[in-house]
Amino acid sequence: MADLLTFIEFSLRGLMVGAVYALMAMGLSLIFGVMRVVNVAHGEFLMLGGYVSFFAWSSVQLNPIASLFVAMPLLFFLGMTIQRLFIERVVGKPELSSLMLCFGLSIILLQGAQLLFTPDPRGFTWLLYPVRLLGWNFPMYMLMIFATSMAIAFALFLFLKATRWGKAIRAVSQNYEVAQACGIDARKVRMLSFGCGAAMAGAAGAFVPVQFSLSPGVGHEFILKSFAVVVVGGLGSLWGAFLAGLLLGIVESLITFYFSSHLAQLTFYATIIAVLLVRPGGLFGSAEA
Amino acid sequence: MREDSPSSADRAAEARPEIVWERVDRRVRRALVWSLPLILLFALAILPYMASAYTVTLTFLVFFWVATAQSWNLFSGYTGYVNFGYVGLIGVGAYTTAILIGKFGAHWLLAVGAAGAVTAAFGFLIGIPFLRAHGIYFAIAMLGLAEGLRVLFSMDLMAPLTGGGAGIGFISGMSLAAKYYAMGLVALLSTAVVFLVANSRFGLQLLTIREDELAAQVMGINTTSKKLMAFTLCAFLTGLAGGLYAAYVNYLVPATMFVTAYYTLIPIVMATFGGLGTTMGPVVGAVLFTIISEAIWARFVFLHLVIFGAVLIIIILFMPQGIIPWLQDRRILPRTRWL
Amino acid sequence: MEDGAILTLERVRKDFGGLRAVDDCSLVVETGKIVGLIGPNGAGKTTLFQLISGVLRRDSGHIYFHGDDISRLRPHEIARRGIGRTFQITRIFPKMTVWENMIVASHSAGAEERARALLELADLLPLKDHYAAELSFGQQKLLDLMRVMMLNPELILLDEPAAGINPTMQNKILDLIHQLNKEGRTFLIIEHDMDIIMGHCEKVIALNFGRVIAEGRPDEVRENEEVLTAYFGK
Amino acid sequence: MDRVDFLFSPYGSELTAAVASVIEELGVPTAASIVATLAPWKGKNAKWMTQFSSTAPLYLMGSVDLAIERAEAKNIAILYEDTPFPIGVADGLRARAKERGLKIAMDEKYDKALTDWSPLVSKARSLGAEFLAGGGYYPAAVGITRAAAGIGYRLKLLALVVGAADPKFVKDLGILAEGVAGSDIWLPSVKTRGFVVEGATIANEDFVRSYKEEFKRDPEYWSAAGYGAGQLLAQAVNDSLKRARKVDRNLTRDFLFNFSGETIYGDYGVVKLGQPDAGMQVRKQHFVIQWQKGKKEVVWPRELASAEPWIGWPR
Repeated sequence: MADLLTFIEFSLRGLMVGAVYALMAMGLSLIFGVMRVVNVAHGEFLMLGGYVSFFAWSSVQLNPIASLFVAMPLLFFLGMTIQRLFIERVVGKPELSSLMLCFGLSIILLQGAQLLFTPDPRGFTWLLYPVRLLGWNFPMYMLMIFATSMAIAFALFLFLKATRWGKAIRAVSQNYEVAQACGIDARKVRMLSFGCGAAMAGAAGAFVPVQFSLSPGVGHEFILKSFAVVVVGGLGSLWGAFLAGLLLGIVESLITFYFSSHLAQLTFYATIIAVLLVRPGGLFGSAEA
Repeated sequence: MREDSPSSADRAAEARPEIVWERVDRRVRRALVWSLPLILLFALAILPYMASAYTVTLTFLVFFWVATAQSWNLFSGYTGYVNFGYVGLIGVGAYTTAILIGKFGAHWLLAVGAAGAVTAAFGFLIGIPFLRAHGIYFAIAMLGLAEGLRVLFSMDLMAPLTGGGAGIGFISGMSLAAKYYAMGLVALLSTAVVFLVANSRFGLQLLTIREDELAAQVMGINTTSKKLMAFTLCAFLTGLAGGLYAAYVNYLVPATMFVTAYYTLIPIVMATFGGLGTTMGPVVGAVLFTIISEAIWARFVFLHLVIFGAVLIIIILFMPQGIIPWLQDRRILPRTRWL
Repeated sequence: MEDGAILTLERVRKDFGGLRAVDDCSLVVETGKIVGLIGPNGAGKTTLFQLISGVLRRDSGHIYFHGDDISRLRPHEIARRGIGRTFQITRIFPKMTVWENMIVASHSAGAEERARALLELADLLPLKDHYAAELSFGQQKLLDLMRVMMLNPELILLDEPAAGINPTMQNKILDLIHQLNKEGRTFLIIEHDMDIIMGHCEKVIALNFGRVIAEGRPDEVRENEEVLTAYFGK
Repeated sequence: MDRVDFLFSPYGSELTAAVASVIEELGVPTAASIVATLAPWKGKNAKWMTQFSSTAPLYLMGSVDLAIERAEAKNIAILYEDTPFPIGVADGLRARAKERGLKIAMDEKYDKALTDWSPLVSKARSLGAEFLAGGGYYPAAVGITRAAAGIGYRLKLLALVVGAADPKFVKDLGILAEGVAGSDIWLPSVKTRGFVVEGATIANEDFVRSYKEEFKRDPEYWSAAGYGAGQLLAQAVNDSLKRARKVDRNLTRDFLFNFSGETIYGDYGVVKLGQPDAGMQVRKQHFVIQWQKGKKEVVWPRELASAEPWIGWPR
């Protein structure tokens, strides 16, 4: 019985960490779905979101949820600008171009952050006290982050489902030619979705200095985990990324607890490899979706 | 719908301007083609006797980057499959050397040779499943592989061999000159292999994979086996280079040996800058880049990698083909696979 | 299996998710003929080509080439057995020269003479050192056709060989097809242009919803009730 | 590197390990100022490079004594990052715990890519650990402290390298940092004498004073280590000048390997030339610090302590 309780406790804990993975991976998947670009620089968007949140806290004591209203728009516009200036030029080109372009962007953002923000790790403490929930202690900030992440994820689903632009994004990602024939400005849609994707990463990043530790290189670990998430969820599938993010959060937490953190990390990478070998299109979605 | 004019073929043939290189007198060209490499080789051969240890070490590193850029090019430049896990191959080679010398007291020649063989075998075994994944999926899988290797090499499971997270140190027993010549030979070998491949049917078959893999298949080309051959060859050369690099580092830690942003980035930038799918491009890229970054490194240590990233973006956006094909397109150099 | 059949399909089926693209399709292509494959958009013509050339795997049924079941072979194996194909959208190797495009498609001795002869035939020899990307659209189609010939195929599948090019180039391609047919090669051609079908094919197979709805001489098929319905509705 | 007569201060374990071979090959006398790993020396027969700083195993050893003698902890959970320096720290903890008969409840390393420490900290709690020690670099110190607070873990002592000694630690964690122990190799307040140069001793307080005048802030340990290594090398050069009237590489090197004494940074003394572990630091000591009311106090060893240790975390 105690074993089962522990199992549930760590599943819940993992679920909460997984919410951040889900946010980030959804952004990655959205970008891929619309323009077939794997944004290798996605981790750096997360990192930038983290610094926005950190500086908002250290300068004016803005809490991370409030700073989302700064981080998300900022990342949204940054994403749109980067899309317009760089990514747009390689849409439809061989994937070598977009992969290497994003790799270059990632290095510049990472090294630029080293110069601007120094490599020092940063963080701040917010709502760090245990709350009893269902008989277990959870840190308050974790509950808040989880709730906020869920709200953002569902807001994105709602946006895609119910608004005109959301529908346009879905149309372009489903069939680019048909969408264009229907009078949708695919270029604007690409800009918009890259912006949204970056904003999602920024939102996930806003929690990093509270939950983890923030440094310019933090994106690397998250991008690798996000790849595992989107591969399991099916590149391009938002629901897939959402569910797979939560799932992998749980798996990571359980393996870390029962076995070792090495094995947990290895699981992420092994998952990428295993899924690609069994189903090159991911578990839930297909490469076309 | 595009329209054809019947004479477009003739027109195109007429409109072809002369290639600058071919304007040079034939005898002069031949003399240059033969003498330049010989002079260069001679200069490099006597370098350890003439130059300072700093210059020799720097040239050793140029050799390492030539070898790695060339090996990356051999697979990714020709087939278009982006190998983002390249550092994994360097790591396997480096660790093989370190383990053989550090744990079994092997001679460095044996250890480096074994690094090539082990990495080739590793590349072959990994290639069978990994090369099933296409395009972006391959790139992602390789990125996962490199990171997975980092974790695997630090796990207790492997610790008796790799020393785990604490790393493995050893004394290679090589003098600086020995390292220099050995790496020089590996760089030369890599370039020679790419040269031979580029001028062979095998090279053309690899190019068809980059151009249009499906079309290549219906043209009767077994793209899977060609990719696997190229990948194994790339792994072999990388293993040799990585093995010798280990002798230079003398101490390997998974956390610093498997740094994607460094060991994968730099060969990619160098090869892309010089020209993917060319023979001389990676050499030109590696030499230029080491000189430039050494000049910059001295002044702006932190800008070093930023510049690598920026150059990568600039190449992709404005000169996606790289220097050598760019010169070829402008009819300055002849369009031959030799270059 | 009939005598003289180079290609036989037996109840071949292919589903995409819930959509049945090819539905228990059976047909025969006789050796030495030029056979036209017609049908409205989405009838499954191109999918059929994908299945025959091994680019896609059929879900059930059999494909025989010279009596051997080839439905489990991979594309390059099928190509080497003697089935060449082109794609609807020309797929040449753009950053390789015309000459390299030709040479790389050959797997036997004498490639160079063969390439030279074929390029001569298509008036492409002066362009042999150009990148394929530098060719005009029509020239690329010619190159595509000539490149297939480097395989020395007995059966050639052409997906709309005359689409999108001017009449001069069209005639050139059709002449080439006849010339190659005289050498004993069999053609299976997807084509929308009825005039071309009527004028150049000895046999026509009409598909709709992944099934053969009519086959026979061109004029017979043209008058066929089901074919008319498929094209024009009722 | 050819025109260099001697080197000091490569920073970080891996970097040092990487340049060690070059140094040995070129024969440049070097005092590696901040390297806590043993790898560049252990069994390497080093001939040119000595370790100026102390070694990783010494970092938290004192905290084991503190936990036993003052906190009366019955067991220890060792949790550390799987990279050379933290592994060394854990080796020291493990060895001292065994030596003093402290039960090891958990002994686990984690991957450097770990982002959430709570599963591991929870595991330590479920195993009933009263003293949690280890860590890695700064993120780990913060992460472990946060994870422990997040689950409401009560400990007799929490001792972490190296982040817990960083002044940012108390800024980032505030009240949670109170009572967290760490390890420090040097503080401005330490009363070391340094060398006698030209008849006058440049002691630690002199260094601290001139540093403050120059930079308007307290020096950090790495500045002191750099300065101390500089003192040592200066003395080595003086020694060479005195003996041979020129700067001689061999004489300078011999001094580095043979000298045993004090710099402003503290004791210095290495394994003698010719032995397998030559150049490895053997004299430098570490002490346990603890955050008390926002200030870093030395709490162990007793004779150097600036305050009484606080027992129990969180406060």
